[in-house]
Amino acid sequence: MATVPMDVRKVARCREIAAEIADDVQGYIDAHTTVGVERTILRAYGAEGVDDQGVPLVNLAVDRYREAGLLGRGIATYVGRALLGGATTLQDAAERVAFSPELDRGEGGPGVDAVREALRPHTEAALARIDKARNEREALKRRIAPGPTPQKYVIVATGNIYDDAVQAKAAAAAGADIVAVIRATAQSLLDYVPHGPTTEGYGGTFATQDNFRIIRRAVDEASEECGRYIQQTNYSSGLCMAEIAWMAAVERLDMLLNDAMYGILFRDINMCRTFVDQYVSRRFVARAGIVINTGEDNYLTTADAVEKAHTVLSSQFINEAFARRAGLREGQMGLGHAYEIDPWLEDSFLLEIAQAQLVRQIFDRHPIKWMPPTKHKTGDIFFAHVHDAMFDLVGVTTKQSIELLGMFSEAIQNPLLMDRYLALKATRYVFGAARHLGEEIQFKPDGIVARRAVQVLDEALALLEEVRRDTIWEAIAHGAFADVKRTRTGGKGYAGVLERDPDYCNPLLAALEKTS
Amino acid sequence: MATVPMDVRKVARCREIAAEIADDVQGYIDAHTTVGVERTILRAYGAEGVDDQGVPLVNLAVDRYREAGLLGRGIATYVGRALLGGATTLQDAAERVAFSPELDRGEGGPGVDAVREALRPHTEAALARIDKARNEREALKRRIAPGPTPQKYVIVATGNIYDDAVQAKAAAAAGADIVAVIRATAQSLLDYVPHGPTTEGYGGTFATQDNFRIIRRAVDEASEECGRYIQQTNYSSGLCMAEIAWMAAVERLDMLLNDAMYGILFRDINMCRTFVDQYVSRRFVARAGIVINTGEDNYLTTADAVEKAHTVLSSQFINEAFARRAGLREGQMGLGHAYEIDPWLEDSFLLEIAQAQLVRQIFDRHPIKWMPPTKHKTGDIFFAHVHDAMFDLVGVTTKQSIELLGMFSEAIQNPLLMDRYLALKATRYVFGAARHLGEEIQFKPDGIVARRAVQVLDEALALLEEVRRDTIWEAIAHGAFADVKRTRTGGKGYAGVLERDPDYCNPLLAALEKTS
Amino acid sequence: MHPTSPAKPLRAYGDREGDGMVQLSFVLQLPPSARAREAAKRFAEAHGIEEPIVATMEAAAEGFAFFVVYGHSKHAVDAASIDVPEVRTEALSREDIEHRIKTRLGRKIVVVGACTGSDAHTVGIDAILNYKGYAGDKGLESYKGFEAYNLGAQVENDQLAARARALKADAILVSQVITQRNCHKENGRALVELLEREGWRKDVIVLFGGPRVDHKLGLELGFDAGFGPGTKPSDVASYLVEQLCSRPASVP
Amino acid sequence: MHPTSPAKPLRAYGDREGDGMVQLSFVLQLPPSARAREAAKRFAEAHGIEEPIVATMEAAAEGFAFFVVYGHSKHAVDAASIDVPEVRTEALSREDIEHRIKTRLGRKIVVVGACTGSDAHTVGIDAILNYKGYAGDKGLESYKGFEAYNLGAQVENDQLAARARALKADAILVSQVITQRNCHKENGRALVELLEREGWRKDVIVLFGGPRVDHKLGLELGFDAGFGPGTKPSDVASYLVEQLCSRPASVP
Ligand code: B12
Ligand code: B12
Ligand SMILES: Cc1ncc(COP(=O)(O)O)c(C=O)c1O
Ligand SMILES: Cc1ncc(COP(=O)(O)O)c(C=O)c1O
Repeated sequence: MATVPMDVRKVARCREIAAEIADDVQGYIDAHTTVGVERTILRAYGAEGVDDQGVPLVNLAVDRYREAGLLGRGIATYVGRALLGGATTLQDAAERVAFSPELDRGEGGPGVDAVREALRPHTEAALARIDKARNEREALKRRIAPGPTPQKYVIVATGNIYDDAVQAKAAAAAGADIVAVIRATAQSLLDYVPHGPTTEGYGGTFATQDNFRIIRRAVDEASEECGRYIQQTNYSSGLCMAEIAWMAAVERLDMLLNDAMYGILFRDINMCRTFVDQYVSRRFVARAGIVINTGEDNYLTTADAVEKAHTVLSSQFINEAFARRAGLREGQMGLGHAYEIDPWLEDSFLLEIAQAQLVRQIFDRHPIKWMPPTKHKTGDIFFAHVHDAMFDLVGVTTKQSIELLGMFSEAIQNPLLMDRYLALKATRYVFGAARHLGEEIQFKPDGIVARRAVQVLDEALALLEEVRRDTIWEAIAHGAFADVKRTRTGGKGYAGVLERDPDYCNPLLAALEKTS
Repeated sequence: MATVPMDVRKVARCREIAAEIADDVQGYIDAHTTVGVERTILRAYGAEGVDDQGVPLVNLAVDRYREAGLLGRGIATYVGRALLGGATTLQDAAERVAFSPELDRGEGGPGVDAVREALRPHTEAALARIDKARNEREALKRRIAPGPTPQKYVIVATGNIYDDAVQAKAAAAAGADIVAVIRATAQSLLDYVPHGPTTEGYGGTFATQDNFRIIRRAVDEASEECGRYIQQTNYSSGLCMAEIAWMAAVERLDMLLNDAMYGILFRDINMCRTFVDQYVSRRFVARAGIVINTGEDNYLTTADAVEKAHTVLSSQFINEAFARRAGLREGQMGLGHAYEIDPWLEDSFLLEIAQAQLVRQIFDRHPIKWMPPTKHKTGDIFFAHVHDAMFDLVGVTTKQSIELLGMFSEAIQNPLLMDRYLALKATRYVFGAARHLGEEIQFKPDGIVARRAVQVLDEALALLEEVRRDTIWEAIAHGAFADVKRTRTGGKGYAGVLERDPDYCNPLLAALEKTS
Repeated sequence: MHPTSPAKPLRAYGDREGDGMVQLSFVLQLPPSARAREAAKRFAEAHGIEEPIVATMEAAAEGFAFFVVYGHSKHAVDAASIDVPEVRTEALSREDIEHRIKTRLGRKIVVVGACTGSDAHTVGIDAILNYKGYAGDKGLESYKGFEAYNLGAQVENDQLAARARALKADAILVSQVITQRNCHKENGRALVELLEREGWRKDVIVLFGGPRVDHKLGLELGFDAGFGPGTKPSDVASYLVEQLCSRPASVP
Repeated sequence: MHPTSPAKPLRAYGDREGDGMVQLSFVLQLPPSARAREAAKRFAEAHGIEEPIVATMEAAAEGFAFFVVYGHSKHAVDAASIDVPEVRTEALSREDIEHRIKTRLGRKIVVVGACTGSDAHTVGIDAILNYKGYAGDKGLESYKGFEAYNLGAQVENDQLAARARALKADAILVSQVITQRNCHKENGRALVELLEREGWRKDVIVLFGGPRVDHKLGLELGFDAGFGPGTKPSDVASYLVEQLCSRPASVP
């Protein structure tokens, strides 16, 4: 087996430190909520609909109470009180919260216990809805087995959900195991989730609940036709990461791009906001049995992949620690990393192998997500295709779990039908032709690969120690990850973060927290 | 180091058997000559020119004596006698041989010793001409060092020598180390060498002495411009293999495709003819310091590359034995093999590595020639490019010496400028990115790669034993190589084979034979 | 051929129906520069490619730039109206083939094949004729109902014709792999003309095959059929059976 | 521009001058068949590609065939007559740049840059502005003569304009990487219009950059210059110095 030296004590040490880093943040998370979290709870209880401007009911309700300075007690408080106050259904209660002439200032009337009691059947129904989707997935996967690992993950992104459905099926027919619909460029900064099936979007197609359903249907058909369970994924990221997580849970998505820090670093979303949102999103993800894909691959697009390789590893430990605190099992943690070293660097292939294998060994029970070269891609599609093939070879040799296929048109446009077909074909070749290469070879004990693996782990440990010393809030402010600096109160969406009142009420979240 | 198990006793045994196989043939060779050999001798003495039909003087002279049944004494006999009979120069003598009103029946007049004596200065001049070119090459290579191995070999083939020169320089600028001008489809069956610079040819450009010179000049310029010695190669193959070898020797080509059996198997040239011709061609090659490239790669285009891998290895032992008998040093023996396994076969990449590494280890002092996939190429140029990249990776990992770059347009046409550029670029990437991969890895002692290597050597040994038992004449008749069957007296050019007279005279060949 | 299907002009399909996306790559004899990039753009536009993106411009050699261009082709083809001759062969099983030859022809079908001219590529004709066959499908030699003669490569047309005549061949199979400057077409046409000159063209089925061959080309050159890449021996066997064994064998 | 060079129409160069060889690949919404192959051929011909060879036809998905076609393009471009604006920057050394700013301008050049709209790609603008720079060439921040403000990504045009005005910027640097449906052009043009509306367009140098940008596009959209792939910070510095420090600094 092609293993690299790995000092298990150092790994354990990294985990301990990451745990301390996450615990520090967890204290903050447990004392706060956000507009996104509260909207998610409303949605999960079944509230739906938009007003004539297209503003979702959940936004109207939550914004109303936030503006009134009342959201610290949790939107559930007001929904429960509306139910107790005579609302016939949960939807009715939500509408009263949003539109009732009088604001419920929460003074007098039923207390927290009564509210919880009133919500109990709805809380159970909300959980049941998630569980139903999960059970369906599991049953389907028992009937139609997924393809072997590395699983081939491709992206569709026409902007039009109906075209996306065509492309998704085409991709499955050409050999894809996982289909992602890329989101429109602007979506992650929207503080609401668009509604309905959408047919326009720059750089991708909006993530909406209807769109999830449309792709789910197409991909289920493809599973039947191909005799291989095809997985669907999307992004639980941005200002609505928790809402999208819930939508994905009930629409039976299989995976989600979901990272504890991506929004902070790459979308300039406020840290406090992101930390709280990621936690709640992951509570839903955990319950739904969805596999997350973290975004450490992105670090290597802004920072150098050789110099900053260890930042990926440190961040994976932190993402793991956060995920654990949200109840995710290791089998759900698709930690991300990438093949982003300058291809013209001598022995770059060896360095890539070292990192890929190290990550594989450290996170041996995790469905690792392996990302292709992007940054060094140019418009030379022929060269790019070869570059991707070498990436494929590392993927199969080091036994990555989920492999996002490189696209030779990466530097030009979202992939065309032809690009995906050719990527799938080339990958099928490399995976087959080198199927057992990983079992066949060993690395020289003190060679380039081995030394590199040792170095990256050492550096990751050192960085984790620094981050713990400074706290992650400060570390991010100093540019510890991705060469990007963000401040604690800067960035988008900070206004949507609220301290929880002492009588904060969120029975659904509490139920999810009990699960783990 | 990525080595495969190799039983040195078996290898030694293979060499012994191959020696016996070659010795058997060498007996035949030493007792025969051919029209091609005799023309070569005339050329080497400096005879040149064509008649008004374009028929070379050397053909006129040799054919005249062959038709008269007098060639068994060697054309040198008549040239020497013409000199002694008053010819003022060697050219004059050759012209007399070709055109003198009276045929010299060799009766009476000066005997063999006198002839040899008369030819001595010419023999020395012929050798000096070859040595001069060799010395020039060596001086040039000392001044301008060649690139590192695997050396990147590309083909140009416009049909027009002047365009070829442009392409050759372009290829060098794009990173090529070795440039081959592919010959026109029909040339190897021509029983004469065309004359002058040529501008028309199907599938390639004729190999003529002027064409050699034109490319040499272009490639020398490229060497200066690129600061890297660029090597030139062509084919010493077909009915004129010996003549071309001589032309290449004096025009300072660096390499030649030259195989003991290719013409038999792939051009249906008579065996007797080929065996004699290859020997003499290699005597010139040996003296000239040219590196030959043998053609075992071709076997895998007609036979299956998995089932018949061992035939390549057996044939390499035989080619080596023949080459040794012609005075070639191991450093001149570029034994050929190829990446021709069906890419869709599981673990095909492992089988390719096994064979490549085995050949590399067995022929460890030989400049092994590594040929790209061709047979399984289709018109999908994108896939083909990836297929070639995997081949490149095996090349650099197993440290092949000379690597002919795969072309993604292989199934379509002779390579275009763009195809070569892209091949060179991709290869540069793979060679650099995996520069030290071979030093880094080891193969599992009893794994797929190791077992395959053992199997191929075992099968090669068994085949060699069979060939020895049957003699190579019979073995070829049964289809031992390339799944092609040829009979001893069948095929083209048999009429050009002659038994040597007891007083056969060939002082130049004798001098070449003394060298080793 | 499909008279009912409406004429629907097809554009290239990149990501959405009708977007016309195509990829064009080429070399121009210009060093890379802003001017060369513009030249590449205009070159693409001349082909009817709209909004071309010059994805890359690289120095492929001194004085030569290599380009990859993407853009929206404005062209469309009306696929429904295209009438392409296709070899109409019902794929028969080995048993069917043997059975029909036996019962309807009552003797072996004699075929003579070669790769002609200076072309030395035997793999294709071997795949059709020799026992081993192609992709698991055994060659004509493997059928009891066929008598197959494979003359190999580099066979001149007159030799092939003479041999076929001597053997009273039912069919002549010509393979052409080298296609440089259309030499395959010339070689193919020359054989048909030779047979015509010799006056027995219509007494024999003549098949043309190779990687750049299709049925249409075969017909154009005067053959009875053309076979391209991926042809299986059983396709050829089925075709010949259909042509030669259409009626039950006339009782001798 | 090169009035002396004769107009020589350039064809694509495959293997020989004038052969016109190009490679075209595309997908048609047709399953592979003889008809589809013919459709691909005609599609290629519609582009002016003669003697097209359909090198491959593969099922890229149900009902979709992928094609690679080679052929001889009949089109030519007259490269000599193409007049492309190029940024005329004499590449200055770091010393020269610093020296000229000091001696001729006598104060720092203030630049404000951002990646605008919903575009979150900072790498390009960072490469130009930040200390680290690009491919070993340090960014404007590293010069004593520059005062560089990098507002990062997802910056709205009005924010950028306001900030630049507040800082009395000499130059505004706009990066646009997302180009889907030409949103980069819209975003770029909108900024220029905003500056015009605000009445200070001519008081500031406005530069446009990104992977799909060239000088020509920059000018078209109303910028002073456009910079494309591979731009180095020193190119931008040289350009700005040339624009702002053409005369010795007026003594205050
Ligand atoms: C194998 C091969 C060789 C072998 C041939 C061995 C042999 N005994 O056949 C060797 C190494 C000897 C060789 C040599 C050369 N080759 Co070569 N060779 C190839 C290669 C790699 C594969 C061809 C092949 O075997 N295909 C597999 C068979 C099964 O496919 P096929 O022929 O298409 O046959 C199928 C169908 O077309 C059909 N079919 C074919 N014939 C017929 C006939 C009938 C009647 C029917 C019904 C069906 C049928 O059925 C078959 C099964 O499906 C191709 C590149 C490629 N990947 O295609 C180059 C290629 C054909 N060769 C080429 C060239 C130029 C040469 C040389 C001239 C190069 C040189 N100058 O040295 C030499 C000289 C040979 C000569 N004079 O012909 C060029 C031809 C360029 C062109 N388009 O004209 C190619 C395309 C490579 C290239 N890009 O340069 N070659
Ligand atoms: C890195 C990257 C990212 C990173 C960005 C990190 C960051 N903070 O910048 C991350 C991972 C976050 C990302 C996300 C996305 N990306 Co992105 N990304 C890339 C990638 C791989 C490289 C871009 C890059 O950094 N190039 C290197 C820099 C140095 O080059 P450059 O920008 O061209 O800059 C140079 C010159 O152009 C010039 N220059 C640039 N700006 C300026 C300005 C001035 C004034 C001057 C003088 C010069 C100048 O100088 C620079 C140095 O020479 C490209 C693909 C590729 N290989 O090009 C895709 C790509 C740009 N991304 C794309 C997309 C669609 C997205 C997403 C929208 C995908 C999604 N739906 O999730 C998201 C969302 C981001 C958003 N809203 O913008 C598409 C854009 C398609 C298109 N043509 O519109 C691309 C082409 C990939 C693809 N094929 O899909 N991406
Ligand atoms: C975790 C995560 N979220 C989101 C994205 C990108 O999408 P957006 O910026 O639209 O949220 C990525 C990009 O790879 C990612 O890794
Ligand atoms: C030794 C040798 N000679 C010649 C050739 C091909 O050229 P030709 O058939 O024109 O002699 C090859 C082909 O690879 C070869 O290996």
